[in-house]
Amino acid sequence: MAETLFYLLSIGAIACGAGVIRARMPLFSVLCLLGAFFCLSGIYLLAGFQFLAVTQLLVYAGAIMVLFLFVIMLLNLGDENEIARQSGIALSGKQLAVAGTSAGVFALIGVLTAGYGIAPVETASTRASGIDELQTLAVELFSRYMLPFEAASLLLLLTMIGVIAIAKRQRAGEPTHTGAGFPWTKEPLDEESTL
Amino acid sequence: MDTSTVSLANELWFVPFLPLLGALLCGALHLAVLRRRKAGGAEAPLQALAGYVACGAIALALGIVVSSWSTLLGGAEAIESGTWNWIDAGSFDIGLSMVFDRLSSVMCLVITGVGLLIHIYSLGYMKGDPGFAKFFAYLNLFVFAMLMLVLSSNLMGLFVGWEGVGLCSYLLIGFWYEKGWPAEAGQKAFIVNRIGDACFLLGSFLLIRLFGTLDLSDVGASVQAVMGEHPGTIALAALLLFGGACGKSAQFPLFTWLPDAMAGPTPVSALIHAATMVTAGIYLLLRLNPLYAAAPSVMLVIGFVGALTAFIGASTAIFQRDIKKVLAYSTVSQLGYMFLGLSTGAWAAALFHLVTHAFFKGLLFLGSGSVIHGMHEEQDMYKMGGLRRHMPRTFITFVAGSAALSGLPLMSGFFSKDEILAMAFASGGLHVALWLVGLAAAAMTAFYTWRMVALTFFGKERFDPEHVHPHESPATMTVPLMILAVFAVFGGVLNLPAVLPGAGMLHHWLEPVTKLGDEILHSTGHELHHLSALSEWCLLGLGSLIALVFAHKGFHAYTSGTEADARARAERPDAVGFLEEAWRIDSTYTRRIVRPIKLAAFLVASVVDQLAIDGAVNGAGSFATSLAQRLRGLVDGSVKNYALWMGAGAAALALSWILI
Amino acid sequence: MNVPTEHLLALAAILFSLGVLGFLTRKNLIIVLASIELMLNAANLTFVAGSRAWAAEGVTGGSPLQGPIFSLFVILVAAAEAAVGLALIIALYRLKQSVALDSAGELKG
Amino acid sequence: MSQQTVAAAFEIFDDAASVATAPLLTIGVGVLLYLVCDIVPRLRAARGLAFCGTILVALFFELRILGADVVPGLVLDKTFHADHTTALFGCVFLLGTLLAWAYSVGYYHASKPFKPEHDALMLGAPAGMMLMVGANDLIVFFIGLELLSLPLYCLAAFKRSRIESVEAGVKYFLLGSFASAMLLYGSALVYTASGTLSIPGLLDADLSSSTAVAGLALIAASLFFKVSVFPFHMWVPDVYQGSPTPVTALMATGTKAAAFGFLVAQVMPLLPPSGAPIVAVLGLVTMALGNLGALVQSDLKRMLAYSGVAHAGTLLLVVAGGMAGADAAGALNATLYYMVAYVFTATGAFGLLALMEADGARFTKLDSLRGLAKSRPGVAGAMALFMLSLGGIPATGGFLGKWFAFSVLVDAGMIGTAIIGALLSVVALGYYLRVIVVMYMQPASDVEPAPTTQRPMTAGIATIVCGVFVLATGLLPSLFLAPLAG
Repeated sequence: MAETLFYLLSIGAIACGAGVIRARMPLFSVLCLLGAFFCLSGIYLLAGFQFLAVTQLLVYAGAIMVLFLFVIMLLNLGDENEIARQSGIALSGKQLAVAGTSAGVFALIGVLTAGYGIAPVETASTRASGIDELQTLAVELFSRYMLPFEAASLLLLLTMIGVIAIAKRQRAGEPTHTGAGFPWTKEPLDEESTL
Repeated sequence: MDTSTVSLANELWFVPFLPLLGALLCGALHLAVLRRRKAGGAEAPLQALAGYVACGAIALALGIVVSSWSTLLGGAEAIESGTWNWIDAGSFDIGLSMVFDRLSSVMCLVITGVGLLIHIYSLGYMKGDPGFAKFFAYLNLFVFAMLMLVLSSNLMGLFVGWEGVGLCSYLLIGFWYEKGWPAEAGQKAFIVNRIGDACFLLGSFLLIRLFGTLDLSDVGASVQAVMGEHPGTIALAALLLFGGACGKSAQFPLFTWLPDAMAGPTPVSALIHAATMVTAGIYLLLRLNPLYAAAPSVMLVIGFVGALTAFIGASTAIFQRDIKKVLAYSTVSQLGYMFLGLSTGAWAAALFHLVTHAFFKGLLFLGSGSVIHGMHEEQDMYKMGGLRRHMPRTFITFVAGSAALSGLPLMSGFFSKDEILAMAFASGGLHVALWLVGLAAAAMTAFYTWRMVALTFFGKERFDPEHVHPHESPATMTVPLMILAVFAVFGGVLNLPAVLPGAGMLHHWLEPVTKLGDEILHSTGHELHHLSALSEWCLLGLGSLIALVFAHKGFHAYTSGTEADARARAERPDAVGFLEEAWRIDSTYTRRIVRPIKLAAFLVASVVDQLAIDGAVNGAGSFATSLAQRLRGLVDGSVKNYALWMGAGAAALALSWILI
Repeated sequence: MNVPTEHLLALAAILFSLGVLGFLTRKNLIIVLASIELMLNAANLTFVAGSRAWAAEGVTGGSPLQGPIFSLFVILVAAAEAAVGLALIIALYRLKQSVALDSAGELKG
Repeated sequence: MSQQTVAAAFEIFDDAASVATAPLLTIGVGVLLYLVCDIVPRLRAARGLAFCGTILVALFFELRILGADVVPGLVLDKTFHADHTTALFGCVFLLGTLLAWAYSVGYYHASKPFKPEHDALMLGAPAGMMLMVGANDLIVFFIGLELLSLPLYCLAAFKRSRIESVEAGVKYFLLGSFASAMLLYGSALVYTASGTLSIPGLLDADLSSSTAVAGLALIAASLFFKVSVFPFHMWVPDVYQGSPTPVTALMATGTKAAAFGFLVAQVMPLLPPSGAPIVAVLGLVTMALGNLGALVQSDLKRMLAYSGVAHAGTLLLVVAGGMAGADAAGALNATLYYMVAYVFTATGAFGLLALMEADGARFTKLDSLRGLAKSRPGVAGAMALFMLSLGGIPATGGFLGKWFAFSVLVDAGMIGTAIIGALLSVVALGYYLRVIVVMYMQPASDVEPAPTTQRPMTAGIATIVCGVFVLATGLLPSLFLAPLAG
């Protein structure tokens, strides 16, 4: 039963993954990504990683996806003309061949791992409560991995600051330089900020 | 080193650092000059002050050198200053001290002595130049670097000086950068030198690997211990270091920069490109004589390179029109002699020639500077002639220098060159062939030297008397000429041949330094052979004969003017052209090396283009630039392309590591 | 679940190469960003597979937990990366009115 | 259970751990303090003080480790380590950040309202770098890397009204995320093969299976991206040119040093020795591409970017030497020394460009330096010094760095590689000298008036500090090497 479910979820994940990279519209691509997240979450659950599965759903589906969708809406990327301009593949035949080969090699590396010979796992499912029990995870996070854990909080703080600084709406009067080439050769210098 | 014969003297640090201090002061004065010029004030007093500071610094350094030298005369083998622990990396330490031994004392005397004369000369020569103070700052900086080079107790400190003199040479060659080409000549000199320097560095790494130290005396002392085990590594290290020497001392195939270096002011040519910097390679080989003694095959290579360079240089000088070019190629040729001498194990003979060459070539360059000065910056000998009447003091001293260079009997150059040739002859085997080459070069030397004298000072006045009024130079310039002339004439007494009374002074003086090298040569059966008195007399006679005959030929053919050249050009245009362009080695580099590389680069680049890059990029200019221009296509601004390279690169890296 | 580790790894490899392919070929920045998320998820799946295998091998101690912990950190960083990426996309859109990748191609040579 | 957890946490965070992580904690607290200063209107004047104070306190803690006889070593259950090497790296990161910040004062015009955010992001960067070089666990390294990279992506795009800057940010972000994904996948493969993520554990594990080798290759590839080695270097010129110049200074020096630190200290011993020739070839190709690329640039920032690529190639040769069997400690010391010299040289060079941009000459073309020696002899002199150091002239740090690097190669017996590498570095001098020629030997350009406006004092001090360190690394190497030898 569980095995069948795993293979079904695998097929679903691969299909969704293909959808992500084949989609014409960004919106569709992001929805496919969501599907892939769900499938993977199911696989984590099957493999005995309950907490990870929940986090995957909460953070990815709950937070990251919303962010994506928000930006798509904000920039109005559903517009038909926009899609025509921005979708598609901007590569020549040679470049496509290189891209395909590289991706193929990465897949090959994964397949190579199939031959490395860890025995089929039969005992894992016997661990009733799963491998990533919340309590053991917490102990580990707050002892052995306290440093990256704390650093991660700093990381989130800095990211927040940075994102705000970059994405904040431009103030009226703030000069914009969109021209081709090097604008400073054509335009006068930036004046002092007109905050 | 045996402590009983070494005395400690921290004042040795002052020898290089006084010129450095002078350089800093002159630099500050230059800035002051610039400021005053902007303000419109009088700058001449500041400029003059810079000149005196520079000369004073060198004079003080000379004073210390002479007093230290007197200690050596008293019987000490070497004086060493306290050690500065420069690099302390646990397993690998480098402590730097100044060592004033038999070899470096001679070098220091030449550098500070000839250097002081050239500084004084420059006071007159550079008078009125807006960069007067800057010039002296560079000149002092050069002397600092050169003294570091010869006084350092280890190879690392030597290398600091080595690069320092290169840098100063670059700055001074490009001193008159407003003209455009001096800046380029400076760059060429620097970059060709850097090729040699890369070899030098690698050679020194090999020494670290062999001996675990770069201390020069330790290296020398431990050669004997390892020469049986790693003959290949020793030979490779010696060869790489010789590559460095080739760059600095302008030997084939890296000599092409020296003639171009004549773009600098003439005192620079005299000091750097004749008397001191270019001899750094000789000094290096002398200093490491045990290493070279242990690598006989490399010694032979050195002999070939030296003889070949001597021949190419001398033959090229024959048809030059530019008086400084004649001297430049002559310098290349004379340096070749020194290397030939080293290759026979005649250490003292090479040093002897180095010293006499510093006297007479310094003199000749300064003399030519005086001529150029008097002729309103004219360097073409075809537009001179008959100058002996206009500048008698320059004329007399120039003739003295020429006599020494061409090896007329009893002049300093006669003894030093003959000793090298005699040693080559005595070594037998392949060296006899090299001896013949050297003899031919000596004949050509006599020829072109006296051609130069005849064209410059004799015959009709070929300049336009309306516009050019030749005049004798001021005393600041002629007095150094006279002093140098005395040395050029009588310098031979330093190391007379064995058949004369008072012979081999320099040879005995140098013995403590070359002892190890001689021992190794002895143990490998390559020791110096001694000539019988009869054959020595014969060789001396042969040398005099050749010098006299060819000097006469050269002088006679050109006293009447430039017709001899015109005739030669008409009869053998190809041969003359070939010689004029220094055997076309420079252009061969362009044709044989640069162009095929360009072609290969083009092919490679177009293949790369086919693989991943759209649009060819226009490539032009020199090889590197055109290749670089093509490679610019790699970075075409498209993230996709960068990502493709990354993805493919990572995949290829993973695959290759798995498969290996 | 009684699935060999190899199958988990193979699934991860396929997802990773799909992500690489999307990243290398697509023009739309949003889709490129989505491809990156796909790659990160492939890495997570590999961690899970490894962790499960080592737990089954009877390896005790923290080692089988390192995989899922790394995965948690990856999810965290993925969220931060997505935020930064989307902010940059907004900034680019402001200047170029486009989210096509080739609208960023002024600097080259 | 919760008590047990707390006990475990206290047990693991012992005295050694507190000493080792003190600089990191200082930075964390400092960032918060800085933000508080920014929010409270009364404290705004103290923002600069908060920035410098944080760096200096962290520097004090690093120096304490550097000066101590007994170093903390491996702490926090072997996930992090602190010794003299990491402490020296830490000092360099902190000083480099401080210098970059000093040059950023007065640099921003249009984006000035966001300067506090800029400073906060910059202040966090050294924490990421220190985590990277001290990491003994791939998780710690990854978080450190991201802690450094994510703020830098934002900083690169910080002049958000200029397309060049945003483009730099987008490019850096996309390729950086790609590299992160490779790092993660690589780590996952290594973990699958060996069952551990800790470096000491990996050193004991058998890493010969193809899974492990592929994973290590991907980790190496992502590090090669960070240090900008062929074929992962192409973003460098674009991003360096487009980013705000003080950010470029930080990016060019700190990121590279941190990534090399981890690569040489932790990853290099894991890499398969048979891969050494490939790495050596990559290094040589990188040197060639970097030097040739720099040769034809007319933009100084771009030229310095390519020169940075060439320097990375030289250091990659050290990695190859280490893989081929050179003494690992020697390779690490060589890397460290090279990087110390490079950080101060390149920060100074980029900083001077930032200074001149801030002065009003808003471009970094080579021609805009013409006649600089006459108009601003101090700036020209400092720039000439930095160029000579980058070119590896003795008496500067650049020379000794090269010296140590090539001696590692010879030590590994890779003499052919060393010869080619040394010859390639000859080419480099061509373009460094060109800068000096332009400044000293060409008349001032008549198009652009000589920059004259405000000169922030901080920039002057920063330049002097850089210059002093460049000379100190060249003349007094023992100062830096002595703590490492013990």
